[in-house]
Amino acid sequence: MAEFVFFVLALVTIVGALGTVISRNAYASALWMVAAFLGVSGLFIMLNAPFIAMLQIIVYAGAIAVLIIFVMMLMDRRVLNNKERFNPQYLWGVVLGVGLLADLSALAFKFRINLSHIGENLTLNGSNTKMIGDVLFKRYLFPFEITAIILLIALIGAVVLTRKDINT
Amino acid sequence: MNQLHFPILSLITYIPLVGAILVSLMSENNKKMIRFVTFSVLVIDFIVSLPLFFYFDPSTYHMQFVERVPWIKSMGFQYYIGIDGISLFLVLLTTFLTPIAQLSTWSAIDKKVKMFNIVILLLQTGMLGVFISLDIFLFYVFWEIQLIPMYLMIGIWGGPNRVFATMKFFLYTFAGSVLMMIAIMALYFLNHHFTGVYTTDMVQLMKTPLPLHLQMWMFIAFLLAFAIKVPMWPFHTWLPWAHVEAPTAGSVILAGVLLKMGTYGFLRFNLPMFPQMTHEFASFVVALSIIGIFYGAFVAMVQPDIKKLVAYSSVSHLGYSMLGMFALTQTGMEGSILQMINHGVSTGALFLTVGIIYERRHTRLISEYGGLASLIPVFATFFMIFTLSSIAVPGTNGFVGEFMILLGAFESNHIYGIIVAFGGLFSAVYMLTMYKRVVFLKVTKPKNLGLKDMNKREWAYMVPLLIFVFWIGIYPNTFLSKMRVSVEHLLNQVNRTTVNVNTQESRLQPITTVVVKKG
Amino acid sequence: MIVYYMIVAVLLFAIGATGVMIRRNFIIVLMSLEIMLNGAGMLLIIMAYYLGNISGQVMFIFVAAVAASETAIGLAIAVMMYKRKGSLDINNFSMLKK
Amino acid sequence: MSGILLFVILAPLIGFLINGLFGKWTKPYAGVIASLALATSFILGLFPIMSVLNGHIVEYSYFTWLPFKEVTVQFGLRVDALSAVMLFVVTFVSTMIHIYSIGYMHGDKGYSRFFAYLNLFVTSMLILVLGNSYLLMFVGWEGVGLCSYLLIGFWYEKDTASDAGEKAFVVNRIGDAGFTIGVLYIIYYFGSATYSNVFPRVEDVLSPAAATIIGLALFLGAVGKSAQFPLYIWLTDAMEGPTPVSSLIHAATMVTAGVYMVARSNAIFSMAPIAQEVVASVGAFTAFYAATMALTHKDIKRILAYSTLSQLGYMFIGVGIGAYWTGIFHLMTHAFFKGLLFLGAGAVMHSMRGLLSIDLMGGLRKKMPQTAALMVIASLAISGIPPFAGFFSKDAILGHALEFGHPVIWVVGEVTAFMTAFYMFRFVFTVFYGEEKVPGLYHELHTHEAPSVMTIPMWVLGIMSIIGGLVGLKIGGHIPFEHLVTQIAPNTEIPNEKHYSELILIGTSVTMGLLGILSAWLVYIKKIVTAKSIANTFKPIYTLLANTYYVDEFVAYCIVKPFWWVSEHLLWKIVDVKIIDGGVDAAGWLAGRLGLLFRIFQTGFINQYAYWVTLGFIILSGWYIVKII
Repeated sequence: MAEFVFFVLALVTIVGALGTVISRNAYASALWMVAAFLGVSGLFIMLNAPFIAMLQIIVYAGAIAVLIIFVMMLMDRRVLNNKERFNPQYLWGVVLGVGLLADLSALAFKFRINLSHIGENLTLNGSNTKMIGDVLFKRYLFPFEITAIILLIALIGAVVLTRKDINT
Repeated sequence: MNQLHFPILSLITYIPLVGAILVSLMSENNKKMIRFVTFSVLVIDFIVSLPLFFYFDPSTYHMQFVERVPWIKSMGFQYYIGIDGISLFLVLLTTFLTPIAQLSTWSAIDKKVKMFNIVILLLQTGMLGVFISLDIFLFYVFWEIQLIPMYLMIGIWGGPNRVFATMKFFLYTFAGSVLMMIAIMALYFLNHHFTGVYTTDMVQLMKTPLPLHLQMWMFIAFLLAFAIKVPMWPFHTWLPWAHVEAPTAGSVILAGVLLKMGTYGFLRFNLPMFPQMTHEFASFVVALSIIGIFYGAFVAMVQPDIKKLVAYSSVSHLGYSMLGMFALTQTGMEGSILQMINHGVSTGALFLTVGIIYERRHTRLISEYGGLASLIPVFATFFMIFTLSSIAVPGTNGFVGEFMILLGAFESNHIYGIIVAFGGLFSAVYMLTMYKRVVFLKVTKPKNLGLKDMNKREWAYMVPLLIFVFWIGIYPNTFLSKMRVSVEHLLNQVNRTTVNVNTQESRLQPITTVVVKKG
Repeated sequence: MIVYYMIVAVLLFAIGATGVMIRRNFIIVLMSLEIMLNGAGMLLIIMAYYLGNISGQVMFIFVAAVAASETAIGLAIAVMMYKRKGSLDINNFSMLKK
Repeated sequence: MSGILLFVILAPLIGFLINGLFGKWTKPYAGVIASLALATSFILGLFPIMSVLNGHIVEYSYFTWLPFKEVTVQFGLRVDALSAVMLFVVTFVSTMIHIYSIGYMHGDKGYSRFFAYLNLFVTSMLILVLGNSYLLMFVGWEGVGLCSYLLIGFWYEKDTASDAGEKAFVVNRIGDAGFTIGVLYIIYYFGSATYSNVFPRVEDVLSPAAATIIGLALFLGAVGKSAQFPLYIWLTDAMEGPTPVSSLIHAATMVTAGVYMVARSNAIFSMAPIAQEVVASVGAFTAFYAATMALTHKDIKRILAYSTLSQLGYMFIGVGIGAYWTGIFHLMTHAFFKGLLFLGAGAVMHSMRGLLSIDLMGGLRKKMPQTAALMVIASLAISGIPPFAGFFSKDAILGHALEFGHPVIWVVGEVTAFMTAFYMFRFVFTVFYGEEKVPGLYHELHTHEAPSVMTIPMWVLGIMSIIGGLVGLKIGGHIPFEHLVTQIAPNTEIPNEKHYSELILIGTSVTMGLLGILSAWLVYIKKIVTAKSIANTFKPIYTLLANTYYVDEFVAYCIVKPFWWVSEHLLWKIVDVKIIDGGVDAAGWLAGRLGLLFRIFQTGFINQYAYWVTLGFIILSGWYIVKII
């Protein structure tokens, strides 16, 4: 049974990813992206990471996808879906993509780790979120602060970039 | 050991720096005050440097007036400065020449005067730093510091195509110093590799024997770095450009002191640290310097521009100095050091004389002049004396230096002596031909008629040089006695036979004893 | 079993990369960039599960934060491109060319 | 005594400083100051000469000049037989010439400068002669060369004069290079340069081969300074300088420095027969060669210059064959009569307002009786007519040449003696006897006898050139200054037995002299066969001699010009500018070119940058997979 569920979810994510890349219409590709993110969150659940799955849905599928679609709404439809889809030598792009895929999958196959304690200590007295909270605010407090600053900077950057009076 | 128990060397080096700060605070428009303050700072610096000469103890070869302060402890860098017989006179030459060069610019430079004086003061600090630092890292730092003011001096106050000249000068010397940086780092790590301790103290590095193949590469690196600075024969093409475009003061300091850093570098790095290599490369360097002597003389003969002529003549003079040094004999070495001082005095003076007529006529072409003897006789006599000193006529300083080098070279190999004995002939040819075309003959150019003779200020900076020309010529003992023991020690270092250390087998095997023949 | 998961993550990454390389529209490029980032994040979680170490998941949070801020900046640039040139085609923006 | 000796040198030096530094103020009596300085030096000089005459050598060292490790060179003065003679000659003749030049240079713009240089010259000549080591001799050697450069180019407006000055200095420098090599060898072998510890140890230190090398090197220096065959070209041009200069420097003192040096290092030369042979034969050849050129020359001073060359040749014969004292003796007598000849020529020029060519002059004896008489005395002396000085010294040289087995040199010497007599009296007859060639020239130039300040020193020199010879007269079988002779060259014995009787020697040289005078008399006074006819009978030889074998042109075009061309076009323009400088600039150009190459990657299309990034990644991970895992 798990095999089958995994297969379905994997199929959903891959097709979603392909869809975002290939679809002619920008809105369609946005929706395909959301599908892909949902597929991935499903996979996360299978990997005993329910909190992260939820996070995935909220952050990726929710915030980012909505943000993108929101910005697309601002723009004129013709500009978004103009007919030229691919760059001039896009074939080179595909070849490099496939090459990258081959490389990484070779890495994946050759990869050896000891699977002795698989799936262990992912939960603290039963709850994955508690465990994450505990580790996050104990060992990784400093990176956490840094991430806060990164987000702040991104915020300011976005505001500054889109100010009206930049003399082009 | 520091006889005076007083950081005199640091004082001498940093007085000009303080002066520079002082001048920078003054306002740009009262030029006269700026010039006077700078001049007095430089003169004070000279006076402060005189005790070096009087308290110098000529009986020991150890470094004197030493100051040692750990700088970056972990890396082993120290602020370690001191002088011995070899660097004593180069320091004095610097403090003696710079005020004279500055005095000569009172009427020559009048745009951006404040900047110019600051540049001269910084240059002085840089130059002094090079001669006194005994820590190779500190040496390299000062070596770079003194490059920038010179670059500015030629670049800003220079002649028509000064940008090209100063760019060439800077990049050429900089390439050399990059080579030196690599060699210094190699030395630093190899020293650690053999003695297990990180140190950049020159005196210490002189003692560590290195395997031959490493010695060879480092010797070549230092050789190239200093050969560019000296300049030895194939690396000299930046010198005529730099001199032609540099202002008078720049030329004087460039010829008087900067070129000596190259030869000084040989005496501090190449000879003591890589003895076997020095012996192997001796004949190669001597060949190069002999070519330099004759090549410099031949090309100088046909130069239309006085400054270029004098520039090529310094290639020839320093060829003598290098010949004396690599003859590896006591007299040759002493002659080479004396020749450095002589070259500083006589070529510096020649550039000042050219500066005087350049200020009046704004041209350096020999064809423009003629018959100055009847117009400005006093100038002609000064010019004559300095020409004679650079031709090495007995009684002037040139002769003593050259004869010692000849004697040294002759002692090490008869053929060197015989070939170089004819060198003096060609130096006479180019100097006298130039002198004849500038000073003798009839006055053909109408513009020359209005020339005024030398004013008081020009007398002021010519007479000290004159005194030195005759002092070294007639009684050189004051100089030679001071440097004798240090040169003997240097020769012992060069001739010391270190047992060859091959490092193929165990790495940290202790170093076999170093046999140092007592001087 | 782990290999299949990793294959999925790698596939996601490769498809995202290809999308970045071949698509002309800047927004699509941004989206494929997100796909790539997500693929990388997924690998973290896979390893967390198979190595039995929670840090992977904690790392995913940071990756997500970075992804979000990166998209924000990307979109701001997209808005600027749209305002300046009225087109989102990245080939029009080659001012840095020789 | 040491103070007096030092002051002999310091007096002219002080004269030089006074005239040199305060020239403007001491202008009117610069001449007097200079002559006074010289007179004091001459008088003071007599004391050491006296002490040498009664037997002991005077030597003092004052301070260490060059304290090298191998050799410490002291500044010391030494008066022994040889330098006593030289001291006497130098001081006496230069005093006379100083007095003479007060009159001659009167009214010249550089009056004090002239006397300053003259005093400096005498100082360096004295250092050369009195110095107690080869190095001090070298100092004097170059100092003298420098002063001759200054004095030849005295009238620096004339470019021929400055060229001549420079030529003199450079050619002397060639000689000095040889001299330096000799001195270096001496220091190398003996570990010191002072005479007192070089000459005694010559036998045991030097091998004949080493002695020959040193001898030849020193002789190269002598050739440069005393203008022997290859390096004589500067002497004829040196006539550009004022006449007192020519008479002092280029007749009496400087040019004889070479002879002095060879005589001084007699110990070394006697060890090297080959070197002696070279010296003697070069001397003989120069004597003959110069005499031929003197036969045809028109300019007074040039004739005298060539005659100096040939007389120097004689001295080198004397020194070369080993009879050193004969060379020195001829040097002394030559200083007197050649100095007189030049002063006479100067007087003639002075009154003829600088006219030089002898064709324009004739019958001057009416206008300038004293000068004429003096010139006749000097010419008789130089031609070797018995009562005069020239006869004794020249006869001594030729006699010893025959004694020491150099018949060829003796023959050449005799022929040159004939030619000397001929060209001297050709000069005397054409200038002073016969009628005025250009009527009214004298009146128009109002030529008059030279002022007394010039004629007195000439008379003194005249007397000396008469009695000067008596020194060499054999009274009672031996020469008065016997010990002087033995001290000069201790190890050369004077051959008592004579292979050839006295008579033949004296006879041949005297007849040669008389024959020369007779033939000159016939050609120029009696005009039985005019000079013109002789000239065009041997047309080619005449033209060859007239322009001095085209040597000057040869040197100018075949040595100097190509030398300049090579260093200009080859060394400077090509090697320096193109190759070395070009190489450096090429490095700069190469960097530029490389920069252009890398610009191709900046296409501006963002996706291509993505391509490169991915490609890089693939290669890296590929390498990682293959290599590591």
